[in-house]
Amino acid sequence: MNWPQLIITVITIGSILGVVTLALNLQYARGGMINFGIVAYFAAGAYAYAIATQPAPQGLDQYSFGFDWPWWAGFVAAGFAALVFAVVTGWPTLRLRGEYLALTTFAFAEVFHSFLINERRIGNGTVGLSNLERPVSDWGPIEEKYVFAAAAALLLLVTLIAFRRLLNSPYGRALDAIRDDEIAAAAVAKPVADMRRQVFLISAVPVGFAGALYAMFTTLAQPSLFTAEVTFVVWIALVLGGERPIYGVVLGTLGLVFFEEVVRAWPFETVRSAQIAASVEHVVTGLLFIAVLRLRPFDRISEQLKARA
Amino acid sequence: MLFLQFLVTGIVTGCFLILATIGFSLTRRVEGFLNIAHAELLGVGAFATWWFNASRGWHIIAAAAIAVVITALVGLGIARAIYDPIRVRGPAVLLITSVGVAFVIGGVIDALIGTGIRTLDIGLATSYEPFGIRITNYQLLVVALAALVSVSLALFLNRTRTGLAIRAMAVNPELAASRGIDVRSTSRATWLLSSGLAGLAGVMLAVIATLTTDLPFAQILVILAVAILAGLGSLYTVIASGLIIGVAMDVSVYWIPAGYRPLVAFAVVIIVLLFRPEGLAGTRAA
Amino acid sequence: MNNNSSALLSVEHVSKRFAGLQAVGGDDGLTFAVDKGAFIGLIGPNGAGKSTTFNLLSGVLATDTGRVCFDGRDITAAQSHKCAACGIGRTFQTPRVFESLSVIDNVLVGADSAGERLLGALGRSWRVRESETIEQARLALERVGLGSYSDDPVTDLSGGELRMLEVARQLVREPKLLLLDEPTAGVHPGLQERLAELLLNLHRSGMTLLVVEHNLRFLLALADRVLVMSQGQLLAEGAPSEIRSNPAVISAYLGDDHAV
Amino acid sequence: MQHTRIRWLHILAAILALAMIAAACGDDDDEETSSTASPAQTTTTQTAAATSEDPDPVTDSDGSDAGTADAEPLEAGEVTVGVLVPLTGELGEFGEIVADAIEFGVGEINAAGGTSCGTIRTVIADTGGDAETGIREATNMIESEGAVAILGPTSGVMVALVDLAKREEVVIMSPYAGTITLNELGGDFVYRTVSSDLGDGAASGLWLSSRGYESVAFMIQNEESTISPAEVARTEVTDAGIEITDFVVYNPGQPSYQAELTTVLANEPDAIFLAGGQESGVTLIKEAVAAGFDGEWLFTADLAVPEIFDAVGAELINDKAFVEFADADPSLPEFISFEERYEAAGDPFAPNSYDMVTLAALALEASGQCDGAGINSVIREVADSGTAVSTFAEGRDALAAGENINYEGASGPLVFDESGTVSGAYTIQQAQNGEWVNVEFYPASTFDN
Repeated sequence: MNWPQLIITVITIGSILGVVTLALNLQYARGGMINFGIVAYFAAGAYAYAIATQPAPQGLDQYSFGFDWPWWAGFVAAGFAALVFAVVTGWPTLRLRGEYLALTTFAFAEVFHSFLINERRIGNGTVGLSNLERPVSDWGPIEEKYVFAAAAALLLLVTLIAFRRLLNSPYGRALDAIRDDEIAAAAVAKPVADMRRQVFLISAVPVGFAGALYAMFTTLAQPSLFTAEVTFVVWIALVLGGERPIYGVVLGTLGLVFFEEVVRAWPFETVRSAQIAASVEHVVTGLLFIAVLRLRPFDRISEQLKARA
Repeated sequence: MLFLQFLVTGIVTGCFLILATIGFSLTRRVEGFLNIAHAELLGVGAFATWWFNASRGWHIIAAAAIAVVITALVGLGIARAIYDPIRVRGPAVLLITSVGVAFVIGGVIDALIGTGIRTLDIGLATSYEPFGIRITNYQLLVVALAALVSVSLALFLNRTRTGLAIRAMAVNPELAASRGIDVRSTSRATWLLSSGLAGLAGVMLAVIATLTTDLPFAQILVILAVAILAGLGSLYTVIASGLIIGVAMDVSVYWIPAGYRPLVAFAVVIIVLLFRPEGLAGTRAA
Repeated sequence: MNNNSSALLSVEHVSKRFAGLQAVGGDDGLTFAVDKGAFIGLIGPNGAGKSTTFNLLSGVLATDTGRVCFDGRDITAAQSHKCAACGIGRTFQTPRVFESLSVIDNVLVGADSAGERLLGALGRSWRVRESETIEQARLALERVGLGSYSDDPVTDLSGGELRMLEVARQLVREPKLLLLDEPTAGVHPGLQERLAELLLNLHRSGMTLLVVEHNLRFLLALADRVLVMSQGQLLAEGAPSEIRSNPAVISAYLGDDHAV
Repeated sequence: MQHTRIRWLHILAAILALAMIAAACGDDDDEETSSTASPAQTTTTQTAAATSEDPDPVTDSDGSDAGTADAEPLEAGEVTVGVLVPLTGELGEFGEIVADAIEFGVGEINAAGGTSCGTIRTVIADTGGDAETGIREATNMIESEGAVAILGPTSGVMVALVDLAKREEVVIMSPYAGTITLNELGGDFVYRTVSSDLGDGAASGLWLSSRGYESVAFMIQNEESTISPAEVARTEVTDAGIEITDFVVYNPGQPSYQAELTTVLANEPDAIFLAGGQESGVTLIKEAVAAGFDGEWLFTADLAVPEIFDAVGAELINDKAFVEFADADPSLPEFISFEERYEAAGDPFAPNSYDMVTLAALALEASGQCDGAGINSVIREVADSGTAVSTFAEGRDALAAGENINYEGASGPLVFDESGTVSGAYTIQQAQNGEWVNVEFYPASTFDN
């Protein structure tokens, strides 16, 4: 097993997904909002990046818009697109609570996904937009994969710092108050609806950035990359890590991606073994979820960390 | 006329959705969480039917009956072994666990069945055209089963001791327990019932569709749509929302490309939820 | 605005129905006024509509008809947090606290900090005044007798202490009008004494108080005016001594109650 | 707040430490493997050196020496090739056919003594048809297993891998990814031994136009690999003056397709062009026939398997159904010979898969460089210049004799165009007595405009 490569992949993918998990954590553990359509904001970021940096359509392309902007403009556009999508979906849904909010956001994500598949003028339909621009191709002696891992880790770090700072401030305290008891929070002049909306919107922005990074990493924006499965994975990471502690969330995500990679790192040399492995992988992954959710190892680690600090 | 044909097709689709969702909704009401693995239970029912019918050569009715029983027992076993011990951890953990369970069932089915398509050893559907509207015997069977299941479930829940206990559990588990309802046996009845219903939906899936190991889980999105639309309401709202989504999806094909069917299903969900945030059941708390 | 200059709060023809049942306001709605600096008791039998009235005044519920003016502004349609921002503070019949926060943090939520705005929170400037705010919060806790619990989790407090905590959470915001919903229920006698003293102090310092209370001995000793509600309507109004002897009140309320 | 800061620093330190460990290990790894077939930057310089020293590597009969020198990394003198196919999911059966044919090809190559880079070792992974899994598995194959080529991805995955292939200088090849997106992206490190969907669609269009239908309905699964050929066929059919009654794009995975069929059947077309997978295809056919449709059918490659007769019921489609797919010319001597050696030669894309791995091995041999860049530099020449060969052993011997070679594959002559695509031949088969029988063959030349 090639450990350095494995760690690089875990850092890259784990950090990108970690940003999404952090945003989900902010919405859920602090804002009290269950968002089951988080993948749509991720997809919005990736597609915005793709459309912004893509050259104008030509030849066999079916998409209608390509602005050929530089990568950084695409990156900014991704955050903006996720924000806009959050405004559009948040405006009608945020007055809903709990499960109903969860299911409406899920429905929005499905609508968006179906739209991307069928409206071929946006992103070429099922085949998606490919060969997307990567920031710089020549990093001198540093291999590009390290640059990506570092960029992903940096995005995670910046998101973590920003969210931490926000949550350790009176703003975070007020959020906790709103989540605990909306009526009592309103009785001390906390603008409940406004603050919930703010949390919903600001947490969407890093998800958009993560989407852009993911698009750069895979050089692809394709509907099949952004299915409800991504939402499930991120939620699993969140629950694995324990909902409340912010490091647990990151740990849970990295742990999940690590597991996926370890399972995949095993080389199979015959068709039969690869076939068996494919079904066994599902079974093992499922059993592991069940076991981890029952035993909560990540939760305990982060509790211990907390107790020691 | 074409429109009527779409409408009838939509009703059949809706009836299948009712069969597929009714057990899911029951679990959700009584056990309080979304059991994503329900879709894979459809697979257990479907492939059990296929195995007994196509591989062992049993008559379809015998195969279907045993498949329903097997699925009910598998569902109960999973609930006892996996869901019960973590019930106290809340619906989110249960939901994610059920995704894990879905992976396990899916993986096992994959390993046992393999890729490729499977069909039952039954004849081709026979078409009837009353009033110029085409409908097949299998479609009629789906409608009849949906009606039968709905009526008998309604009678069961309203008239029998166990049924009333299930309803009491759904409304208020603590109260139910304090009033002397045997929670454990009621929960067992619920799991047997909801899983058995998944098995029955699986049988119908095997009858009308072409089976692949991916097909059962592909139904989870529509099942969710129907369940969301129904909200936490009674049996009747599940019936209503199954029909609404079925008809909306199929009739939409009259105007917009068929590729948009899932979009239509979820658009209906969004619109209804915006006006009735608690779903069709819609008793809003003050 | 036709409110007279000394009235801080004026309630005019307000009514509220729940599922067709009249909760507050009879044929003509509920009408009363609270003068600036007054200490008013609001009493009445269970189901008289006292708590509903509080919910209407603090914006938790929307009125069906009528008008509410506070401090020269029409707040009839204002949402709960707007009412609070105007200067109406309140406690709840069953205490509502923020369970995941510590005792002191519960009080701190009551204070308006610059760090509660999104951009403010990301900056550092809010930290400057934070220690001052914390000091105020400690003071408020001292005043309600919870000074020694400030760093405990709120779940360690008793029901009566939670009521006191709610009061402290409002004190730190220095509301112009404080609505207290049964402040002595479940509060042990020692704390009750302390509460009485506190209310008198607040009254003396010029805060306007409107208190719903079932413990009439406690309330009638403190309030300078009493409103009596029954079946959503105002039954009587007057000084505590008048109320004690009002036959209508006695029959509607005191008659079937073993208080006084 | 003091506490949180300290905790915060801990985490920061931990992440930095992790990153440093990773970077350190990475460096070690580079040192270890840089002298090897790893596609890392060091190897690139070697490549450059090699090309400048040997302007014509194909004629370099000394290749074997260079190869053994290069092949130190893999202990037993092996060179690794990744096989990245769907083994689960809708295309699982095709993935299996491809993987089996590659295995057969590798067996032949290794039995002939392997390449000068060593014997070929395959690592196989399942993509399930999913692009993200594809990218991660491919990265693993390249970085951890040192794969020099990745064979067998489906259209969606192939498109996702284009950038990775060029960046890591690893050749990716597919025997069945027809997507027209690759018509623009392919050509450098990206090749396929099947023609593009343009040809596929053209063949379908040609067949539909030649049958004398007055009206045809299109039912297309909502996937790139089915929509793009269908669009081409639509143009072809429209140009022939045939009425297209419906063009339905449907989602697979449904229990029933009655809604999609409603207007199609109401318009009573002479034929239905069904470009869909097996699951949706079988259900659709049954539902249409049950509803009284008795016109003709044209299916696409997914249904070109014998299982269809069992699943649908042979009597429903006998004589009425046709299937169109990219296929080898059965009269080619290379195909006949392949058929004699490999029992499953008739499976769809089996010859293309065999050709793919044989070509990759020949290119390895010819370039004398045991890496993806080497394959990329010579693969076009190997396919089309000099002595005609049809197996690895023949090719290797010709190369050893200093000749240029022209690999004539079991699936056809294999000449890569600018986009790394071959022009291919297509077969139309008819359902007769429960099996598929050839009725028409469109050689590659049919589509050369």
